[in-house]
Amino acid sequence: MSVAVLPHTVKPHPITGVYSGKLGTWLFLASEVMLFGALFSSYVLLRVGAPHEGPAAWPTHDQTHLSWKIGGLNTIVLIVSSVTMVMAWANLKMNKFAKGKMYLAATLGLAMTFIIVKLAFEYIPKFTHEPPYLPSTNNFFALYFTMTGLHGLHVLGGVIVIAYFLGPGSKLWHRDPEYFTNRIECTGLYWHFVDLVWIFLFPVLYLL
Amino acid sequence: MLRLLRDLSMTKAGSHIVRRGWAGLVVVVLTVVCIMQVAPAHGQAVAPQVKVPIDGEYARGLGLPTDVSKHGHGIDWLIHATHVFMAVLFVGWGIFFVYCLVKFRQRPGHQAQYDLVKAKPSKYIEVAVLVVEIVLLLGFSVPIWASVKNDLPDPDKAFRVRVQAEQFAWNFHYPGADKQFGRTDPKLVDTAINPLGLDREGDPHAKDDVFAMELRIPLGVPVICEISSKDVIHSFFLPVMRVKQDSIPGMRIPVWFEAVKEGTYEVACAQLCGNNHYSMRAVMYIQPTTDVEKWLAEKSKPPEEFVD
Amino acid sequence: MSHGSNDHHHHGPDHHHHDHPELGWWRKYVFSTDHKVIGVWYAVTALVFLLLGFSLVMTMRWQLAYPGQPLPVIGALFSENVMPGGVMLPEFYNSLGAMHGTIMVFLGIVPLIVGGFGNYVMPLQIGAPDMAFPKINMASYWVYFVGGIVMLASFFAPGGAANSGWTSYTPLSVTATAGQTWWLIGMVFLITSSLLGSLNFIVTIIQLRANGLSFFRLPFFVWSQFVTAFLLLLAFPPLEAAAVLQLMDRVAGSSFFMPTGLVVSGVVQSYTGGGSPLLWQHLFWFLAHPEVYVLILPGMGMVAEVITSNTRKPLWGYRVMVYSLVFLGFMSFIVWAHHMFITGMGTRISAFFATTTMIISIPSVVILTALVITLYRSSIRYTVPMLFALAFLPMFAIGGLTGLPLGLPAADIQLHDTYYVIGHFHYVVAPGTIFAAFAGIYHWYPKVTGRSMNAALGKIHFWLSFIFINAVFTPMFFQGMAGVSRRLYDQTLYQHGVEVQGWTIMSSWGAWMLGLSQVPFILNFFLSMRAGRKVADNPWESTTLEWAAPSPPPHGNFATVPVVYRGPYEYSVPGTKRDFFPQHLTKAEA
Amino acid sequence: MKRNVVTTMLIGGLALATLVGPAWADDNAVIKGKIIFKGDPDKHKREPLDTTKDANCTKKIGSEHVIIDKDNSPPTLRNVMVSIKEGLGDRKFEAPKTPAILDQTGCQYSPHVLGVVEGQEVVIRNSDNTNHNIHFLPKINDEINKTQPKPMDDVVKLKKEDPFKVKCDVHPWMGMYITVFNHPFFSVTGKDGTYQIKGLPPGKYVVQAWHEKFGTMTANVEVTSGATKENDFTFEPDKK
Repeated sequence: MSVAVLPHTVKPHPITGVYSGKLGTWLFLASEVMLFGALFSSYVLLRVGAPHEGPAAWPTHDQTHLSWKIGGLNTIVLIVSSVTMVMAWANLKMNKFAKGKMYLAATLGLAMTFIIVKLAFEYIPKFTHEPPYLPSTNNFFALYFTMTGLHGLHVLGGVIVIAYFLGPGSKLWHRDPEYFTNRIECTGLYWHFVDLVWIFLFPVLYLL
Repeated sequence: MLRLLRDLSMTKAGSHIVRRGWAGLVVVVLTVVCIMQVAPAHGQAVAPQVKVPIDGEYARGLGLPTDVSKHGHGIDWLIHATHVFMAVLFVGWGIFFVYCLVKFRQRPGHQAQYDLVKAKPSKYIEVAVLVVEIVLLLGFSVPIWASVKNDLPDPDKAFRVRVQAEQFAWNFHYPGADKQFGRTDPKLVDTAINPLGLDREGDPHAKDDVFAMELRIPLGVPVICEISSKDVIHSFFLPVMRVKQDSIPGMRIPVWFEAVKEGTYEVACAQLCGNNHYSMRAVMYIQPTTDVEKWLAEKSKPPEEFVD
Repeated sequence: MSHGSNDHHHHGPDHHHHDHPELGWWRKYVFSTDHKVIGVWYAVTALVFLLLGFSLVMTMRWQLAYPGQPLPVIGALFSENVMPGGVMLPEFYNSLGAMHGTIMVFLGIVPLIVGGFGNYVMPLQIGAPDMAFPKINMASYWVYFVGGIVMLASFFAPGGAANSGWTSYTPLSVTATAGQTWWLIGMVFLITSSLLGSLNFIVTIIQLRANGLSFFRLPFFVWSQFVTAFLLLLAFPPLEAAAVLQLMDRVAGSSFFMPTGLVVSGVVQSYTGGGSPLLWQHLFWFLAHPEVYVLILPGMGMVAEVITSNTRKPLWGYRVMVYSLVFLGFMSFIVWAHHMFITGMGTRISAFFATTTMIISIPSVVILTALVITLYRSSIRYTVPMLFALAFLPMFAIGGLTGLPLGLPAADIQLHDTYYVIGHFHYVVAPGTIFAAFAGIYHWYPKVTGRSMNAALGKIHFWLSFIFINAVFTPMFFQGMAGVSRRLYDQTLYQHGVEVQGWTIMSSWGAWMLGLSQVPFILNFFLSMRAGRKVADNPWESTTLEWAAPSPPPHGNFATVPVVYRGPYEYSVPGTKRDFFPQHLTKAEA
Repeated sequence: MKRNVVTTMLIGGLALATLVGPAWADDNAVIKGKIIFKGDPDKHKREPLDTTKDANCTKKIGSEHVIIDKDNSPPTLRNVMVSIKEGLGDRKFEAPKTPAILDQTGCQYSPHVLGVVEGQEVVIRNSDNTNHNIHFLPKINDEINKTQPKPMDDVVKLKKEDPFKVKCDVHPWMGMYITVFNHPFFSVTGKDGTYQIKGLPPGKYVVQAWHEKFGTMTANVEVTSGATKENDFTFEPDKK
């Protein structure tokens, strides 16, 4: 019996103009928007409703113990990583596999840097501080750890994906370059989203 | 066995019964009626419980309990009107439905028609439904809601009670003669003698405040209940007063009503609040103002020493 | 996840070039990527969960009917900690209540009508060889399965399963026993599963429709799945966020939902405070109201399929119905706060949400009317699926209509959180959606197995279910009217509870009888696999594409990729020999 | 590491106890005395409790957190838990076979202060024809939050712990305290305000008196074999 090949997995659909993977990624990002959207609206609601004095009061800038410098550094790191991600995809599109891989590796490196900076200069000092700053300290820290933590997990997910495409995943290039390129494009979409979330998180948590 | 059943369903009688949609409906109605006849007979088969005798009827007409409030009739009217409207829709719709079931059943010489009917009426019906709903909403629901929830009476003229919910009891806090509620503090809470955490030493207003586990309200005087909670979300429900308000920790939400009939009624918790949610019941006494004041005066005296 | 969506491309096509018979048993049945196998897995698992959820409630009904009296026979099977001497304890009652809701909604109905029917029927109806992402499809099932296991395991957590109701209102749920943590973790799994599933559905419907199958030639069922998928995709993430926040409150001691100065059973709580209990309700109902439509829309879809096929007549007002469907889906995002009228809402906000609620009732009315008008001048074939589909109409009508007084804030004051609410939404999902699901099972069983289910057993099953399901839920309206609050372990503590206890008893007996009424179905379901009458590919003489595939369809579904020439419901077309005109046949072939 | 030391000590102690057991055979010394209240009793009046929430609670009951018996001279204090705090070394005592009973009758706990031995069975009894809820609020033991919808018994065993509160969530006024010891040498004062700790091995002891509102007092007492030592405690809560 003959089995039909699943259409539009590599080549875009004639009408919709996208291949399935891209559409799927966009839909996934839509749901992600709802996820972080809910968290941001919770942030607004809790901040507006916070009591004016007492331990539960919303901390002032110097009480938040967040340095905009470290946050800013991480912001730059992520933005650059987005650029390298695009470069990786563009090079693959132009059939420059080695160069594409190089940029991909750069993205991976930057993503790692982000995580390391986050842990070494922000999380760990807060936990070890006397008294420690924990989610139970007040709702600002609770939100800070929840939102950045969730974002951190997304970064980690990206790291795993990119690492996979640098390693075993890259075999696909030799079988079907367009495929591989598409998959890098989807990863890119996801990566830009993670970047974007941080660009919202940074001002909300560090500056406002 | 299965084949036997299959043949059974092919028999004339079998197929006759199962083909007729309406036959089934009759069966349903009859059965439901029968069970209804049987059921109430066991109505009182329950665990023994001593209770203060409660006034009022609870299963009349559509089933709404007695209404002893000034605003309640509006709510009752709305509920009844809505149900009449629903009944009209359902019956009218049902007649057409059953008519189709019978008239257009598959039978020799009967053919479905491909071209669809121009059913203008359906559009009119849908518009009508929307109109009626909007009328019910804007014409009746919203005004009632506004008067019940927003237009609070003048606190000085009203009888004020603070209702503090806790797992699993209603604590009623009366301001006493000075009409001022004393300060309360979670740290002062003593589950046995001071559930409210009243600061009797620190705050002069607290001196004459009354704590009780029953709700006593005057007849014909607007009553303001300020609903709050110690721990989780409860819901302050006076079935006969057509009053329901969630009690939410960290908030103090006022509701008001006016009793028009003396008697002894129930306070219920309508929101799941933990293991013994069901036992979170209090008694409400509606009495002439003088009696309530006498009771309050009695309660606000320093308690007699208890000797065993 | 994007990893996942890419991952598919990795193996996608070459995997499909494989010769399928080579696949080992595990890859073929357990870790199969075939949408049909996955669909069956989904359906069977969901049916088991439905049965379980129903048994939970049958146990509870004894305590409700005969409070404080030992449950005969079965009571002895439970541990002394939860049912000493066969008498159910309130804490166990609450666990059962919470888990009944959770299991029925998240583990039973949605997986059955979306995961099961959606997975199996939808790709066939659009003439696709499979889902767009077969691996994600498999993943979504197994994630759902794990979620289900976690939920079940929670019964053995210290203090029993979650007992704060399926709505898990804070702060109660935050201060509740360990079971609640399990519940939250289980929910995260279930949410992830439905996200994977829903985006897969949307992509499949957009990308993989057969040639000529334009959007307005899609069967109504596919449309319902399409809208449902969007609801799941966009409504579930906020609940996921909420679940994460509640986990933080429970595990990390944060105070998202904990206001300042809580005193629980005389103990001042250690929470910093400053949180908002209502935040949870907003996040929860923002999901849970669309969820209500997730529960009903696919049901409507299935009913539409069955009705058209058994009235031998095109669907009346197909386009209008589709528009209503989309409108419903959209509106369902802005009505959530009508679950919260009693939380102390001002006139303006309540009026706004009441208005949106009134507006959302119209499309439902439109769809119902259209379905009924389809019967007019038709030729009704009283097959078993048709009986269930027809029963769906009045039952859903009752469910919908009784929503009206609840949507009017003033009337809601009296009816909110009473049995009236229970009656209302159970009429929507139990004799509504579940009857639709039964219709679907009887309708598509021949496609899945190549054999038809026994009609006689089916009709017995239908009549008994129909009678007793009404006996269960009608009394609840009267109880609610009398002011009996929901979730009461023993309503006879209240005078108004005693007065309507008779109704409770009737409802309980109805529930147990309803349980018995499922025996013929279960027998029929399993016996027919072997003994059922062998049937042709298109036993109901229907027009939609799934009937063009062989029964049961092979991996890859269609021998030759079908091309579509006309709308989905071309029945009794004048000038054709037969009274149905399949979508994939040319005039010549017909 | 630390734990190991402790365990070895325990085991050693145990061995010792069994070895020299016979030498301790005459455990018959007694410590007894009064718990005297000095101050103004009227400052600590008992209040009648409002039990109207549950019509099944017909018994008239009063608050129990401070009960002073003025008729005794000097006035004595009820519900004081007197126990041996130190001086028993590593000696192990097995739990009594007879269970300790925590009764709920007339919507009131009896006793109001209960001492049990680690591992001893504690019977929680509902003697009222109404719904009670047992809510243990301990620090070391597991929290118990169980309902007794009708007359029935529950049995629990507890680990060593300082006094913790037990309350009923259905009848908020109901409260009592449980202390769990690893030895049987304790006594709770009653109407006469006296306590008596019998069957003590001879030795030097630190005796502790605990009251839920007035806190703890300790005294050093030495008893010789078979002797009876008097030792009174005087609580002066109002003296600042």
